[in-house]
Amino acid sequence: MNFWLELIIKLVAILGFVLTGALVVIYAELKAGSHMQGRIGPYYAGVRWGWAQPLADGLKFLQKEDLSPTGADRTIYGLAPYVVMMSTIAVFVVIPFGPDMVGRDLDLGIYFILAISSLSVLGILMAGWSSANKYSLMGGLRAAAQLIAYELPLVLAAAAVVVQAGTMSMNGIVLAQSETWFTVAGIDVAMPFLLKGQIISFIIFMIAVVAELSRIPFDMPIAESELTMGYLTEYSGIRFTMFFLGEYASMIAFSAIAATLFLGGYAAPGVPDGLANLVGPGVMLLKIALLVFVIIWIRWTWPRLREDQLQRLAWFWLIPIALANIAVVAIFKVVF
Amino acid sequence: MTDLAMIHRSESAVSIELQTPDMTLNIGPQHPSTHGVLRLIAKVAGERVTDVEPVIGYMHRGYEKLSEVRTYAQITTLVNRIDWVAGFASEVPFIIGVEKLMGVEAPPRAQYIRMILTELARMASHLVFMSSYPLELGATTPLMYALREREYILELIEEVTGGRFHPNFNRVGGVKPVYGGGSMTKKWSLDLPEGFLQRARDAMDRMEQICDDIDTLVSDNELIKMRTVGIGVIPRDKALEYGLTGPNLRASGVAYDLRKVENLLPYDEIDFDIAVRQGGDCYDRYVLRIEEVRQSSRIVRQAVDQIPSGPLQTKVPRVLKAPRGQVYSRGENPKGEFGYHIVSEGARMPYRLKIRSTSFSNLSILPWILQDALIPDLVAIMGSLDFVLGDVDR
Amino acid sequence: MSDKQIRFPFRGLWEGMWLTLKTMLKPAPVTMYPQVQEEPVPRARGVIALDVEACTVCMLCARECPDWCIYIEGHKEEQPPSKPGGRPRVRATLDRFDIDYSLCMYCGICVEVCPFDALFWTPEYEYSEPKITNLLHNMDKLTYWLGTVPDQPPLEKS
Amino acid sequence: MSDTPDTPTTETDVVEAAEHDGVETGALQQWADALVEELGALGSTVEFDTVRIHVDPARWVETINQARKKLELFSWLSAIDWSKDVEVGDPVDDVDTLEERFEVLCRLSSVENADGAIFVAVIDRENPFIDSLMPTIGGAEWHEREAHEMFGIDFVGNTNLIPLYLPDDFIGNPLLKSYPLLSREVKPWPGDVDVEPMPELPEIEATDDVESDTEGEES
Repeated sequence: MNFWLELIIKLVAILGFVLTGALVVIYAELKAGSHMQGRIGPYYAGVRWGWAQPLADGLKFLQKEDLSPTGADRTIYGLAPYVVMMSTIAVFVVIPFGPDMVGRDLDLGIYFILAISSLSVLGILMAGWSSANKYSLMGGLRAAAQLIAYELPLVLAAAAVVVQAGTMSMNGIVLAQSETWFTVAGIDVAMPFLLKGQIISFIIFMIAVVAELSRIPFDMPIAESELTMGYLTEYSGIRFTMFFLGEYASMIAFSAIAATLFLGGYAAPGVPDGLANLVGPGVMLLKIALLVFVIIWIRWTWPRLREDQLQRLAWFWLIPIALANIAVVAIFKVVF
Repeated sequence: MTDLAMIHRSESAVSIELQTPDMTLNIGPQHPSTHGVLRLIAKVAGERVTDVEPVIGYMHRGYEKLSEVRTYAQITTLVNRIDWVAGFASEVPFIIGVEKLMGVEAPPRAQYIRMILTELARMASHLVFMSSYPLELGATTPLMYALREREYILELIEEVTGGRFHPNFNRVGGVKPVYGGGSMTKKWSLDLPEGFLQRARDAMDRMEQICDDIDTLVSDNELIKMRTVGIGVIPRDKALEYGLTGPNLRASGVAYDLRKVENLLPYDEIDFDIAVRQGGDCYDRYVLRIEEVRQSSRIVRQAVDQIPSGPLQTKVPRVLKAPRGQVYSRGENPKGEFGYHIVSEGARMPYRLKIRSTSFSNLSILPWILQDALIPDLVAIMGSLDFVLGDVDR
Repeated sequence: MSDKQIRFPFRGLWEGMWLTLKTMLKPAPVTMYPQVQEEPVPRARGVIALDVEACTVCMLCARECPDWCIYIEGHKEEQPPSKPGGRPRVRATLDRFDIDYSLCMYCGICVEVCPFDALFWTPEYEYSEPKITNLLHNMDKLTYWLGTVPDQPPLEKS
Repeated sequence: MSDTPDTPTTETDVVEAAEHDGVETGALQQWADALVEELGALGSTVEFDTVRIHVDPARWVETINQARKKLELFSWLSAIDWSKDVEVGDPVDDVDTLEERFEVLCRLSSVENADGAIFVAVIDRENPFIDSLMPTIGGAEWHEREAHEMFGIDFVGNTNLIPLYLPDDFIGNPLLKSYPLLSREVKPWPGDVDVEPMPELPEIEATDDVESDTEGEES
């Protein structure tokens, strides 16, 4: 296939998936959240169940005046949302939705993901600094401290999986999970890493993901009741939309990574190899939806931690446990 | 606490070294966690508040001045707007003060109706607290649960008085007995509507259920405990010095409840406990209010069962002129001691009315208690004091 | 309440999540307002209705109003004597009866003091206006509300 | 508190202050007298279950601090303006003999029982000042600031006497009796309008006329 044609197709597919996916997740959050609170949520937009509410919101944001404060550093202020958005979209390049349905199957897939996703810290710091608002600045600093602190457990938890899988390629990790682990009564049983002793890594990874996403219980950077909206305080209109979409897109992205690392990715039991490319995306989406729902569920149930408690959790608990976990996994890998 | 103190010491050492000036952070008057229009001018060193100056008065309506040009009947409509989440509870002390001046006493049925409605107002107020406090700590869902249940309480109040927030149902010598003053409307009694007592019992079931739910969702939550236990401790002597009353005082280990102390309403015929906790921190103030809702529902259940029959109002003159004298009348508002010092010069209007509003005193401890708090704790402490800006500013 | 018994670690977190999940699966207790209208209680102080026939322009309501939001003007008319040969009687007639609902505190003192059954509460509530001046209800509007005055509901037997 | 709640009273009568239950008031009076003696105060007034202890303004802080050993809860602090020049509301009955003064009031109450007293210090209206309670009772700061801006009373020793409720550039002391209530000045009283009398008929007092006429109609 023509290189450029392939590139354009993949680009459009990824962009389309990210944007529609983000809208769907926004709708899911609106609906699930309101039902958890005993409300109905969006109801009028679209004809039924308010399905068009995210679209309507998007349109509303587009029409809104794009304000920037007098003291703001305009260039950086304008650039920040796109940096965040870009780092999120770039993650999707290496996430496999089927044996061949992947933007580019890099050998260093998971490494690339962890590297590129931490770029969003830069965008958030830019936003916090350039807004010329004390709340934004404090939000930005909190975000920087938090994201850096939780980058470590995230990487370490992923490293444990990499050690077990023996590869950094995302596709390779999926394949490692669809290998036969043991055979019972003539049936080959394949297990995802979650059930192959990586439960601790999974929990650490998910905690770190929620922290990376700045969602409750780790939403101190935007802590509405403390810092009004943190680094988002001054943003409005299309730029706010970018942050907003970025947040939900990265929710999908991190859920996709977690699904790939721990839940077996696009692989499902009983699917013949020939159909893997066809069924794979559906299986993957289901797994993503499950994780996204858990993240939404937590957000509508739990309160927020405090900044110092969050740091203490990361440095005193998650990182030592993750390191010990890697050691244990490595020992098992060598021994068995 | 020791960890925090340690962090603080190291932080201040750093700031001396680097000569970083403190930042002035203006919180409010439009801020999500200041409950309206409270403004705090905070000096912050990083996340730590070194000094805070509350600015109030954005909602000052001058009720003390307005009362001087209004008759006693007209003032009743003002006083339930001071603490609007528990309007009925602030009406009662005022009207009893005027009754004391005039030497009349409400008939037993009116007193029981007052007591039931006061307790309903207390529950409504505490439900607002139970909903808004977790919100300040970041949990959004208890808000909806508690406000949903509050609707049943407000409906009960509205059913009897005609107003959800501003009942204006107390009259000198009892409660509002009839619909109007005309020959026809005079016959329309405003006694409890049919089925009210049963609906009150049903609502009490719901109250106990929501207390359990909020316990499950909030009080037992480890994150909430991490955020509130040991935070914002008010010792007993400081609480008394700053005039803290109500749940805020009782959380500091002082079993002082005007329902037991003053005999404005027939609380002595009811069996209930004063909720007291010893810690004086945010968590105790929070949990104590849930316990108070349970006690209130006990009171309502008993009052509904043993409400006597009889008239709603004693005979009082049509033109209310209180004799000369000064009376201080206070009652247990959901937030604490709510008092009125009425100075009467024998006219239809008081010469001076001093309103001792609860939240004003409760909030005056803010500069003391917020010293060296972290910004997230600032929000947690402020919310745990449970103030209403209308009550602060009057 | 924190109970004394040994608790499973983080039990509070999971119990809370279980509660929100249960709530999510239950139908939401919501009244869909514009389509479904909630019935206000009969005593609700929604809006004040005026019976022009009963009003005698005695000004009591305007004088007792704490907010001074009732404006009344009237004049006197001579009426034929009720008995032939009797003295011609004078009857006061309303020219203007306005209630400014942007000032009104909904305290109901005017209804209470009216000695001639001319003012009534009705539980109607849908009269918000985009312009504040339109909240001044004149005699026609106040008379219109008269049709919505509910009957006295039955009382609790005591 | 009334001894005879069901005694019918005529509608226009002003009810006189009912006689208090002799025993109860007596006990309260005794308690107040004991407190006066203990604190060395000037005297006491007990009416309507309310105890007022009159305090020498020079010994204001000393007395309050001494009383706080027994009555621990600082409840509130405010003032009353006794003035001949009354712009709002009704003036006092005997305006001519009224001694113009400020009364500074401070209420303390016990947290064990219902005991409580209002401490009253009379200060000069022309040059109002009194010692501040702020150094010993932190909670007095806001109350004193309020009294300062509302009455113009100077609290000597309060280091933070800036306006609490009012804007910084506000002129005047709103709770003084001589301070007009603007909302009542700018608008005429709607109740002032009388129904115009019929030109042919002799002038009669308007309101009475209306009432008596309609009552005649009813019968």
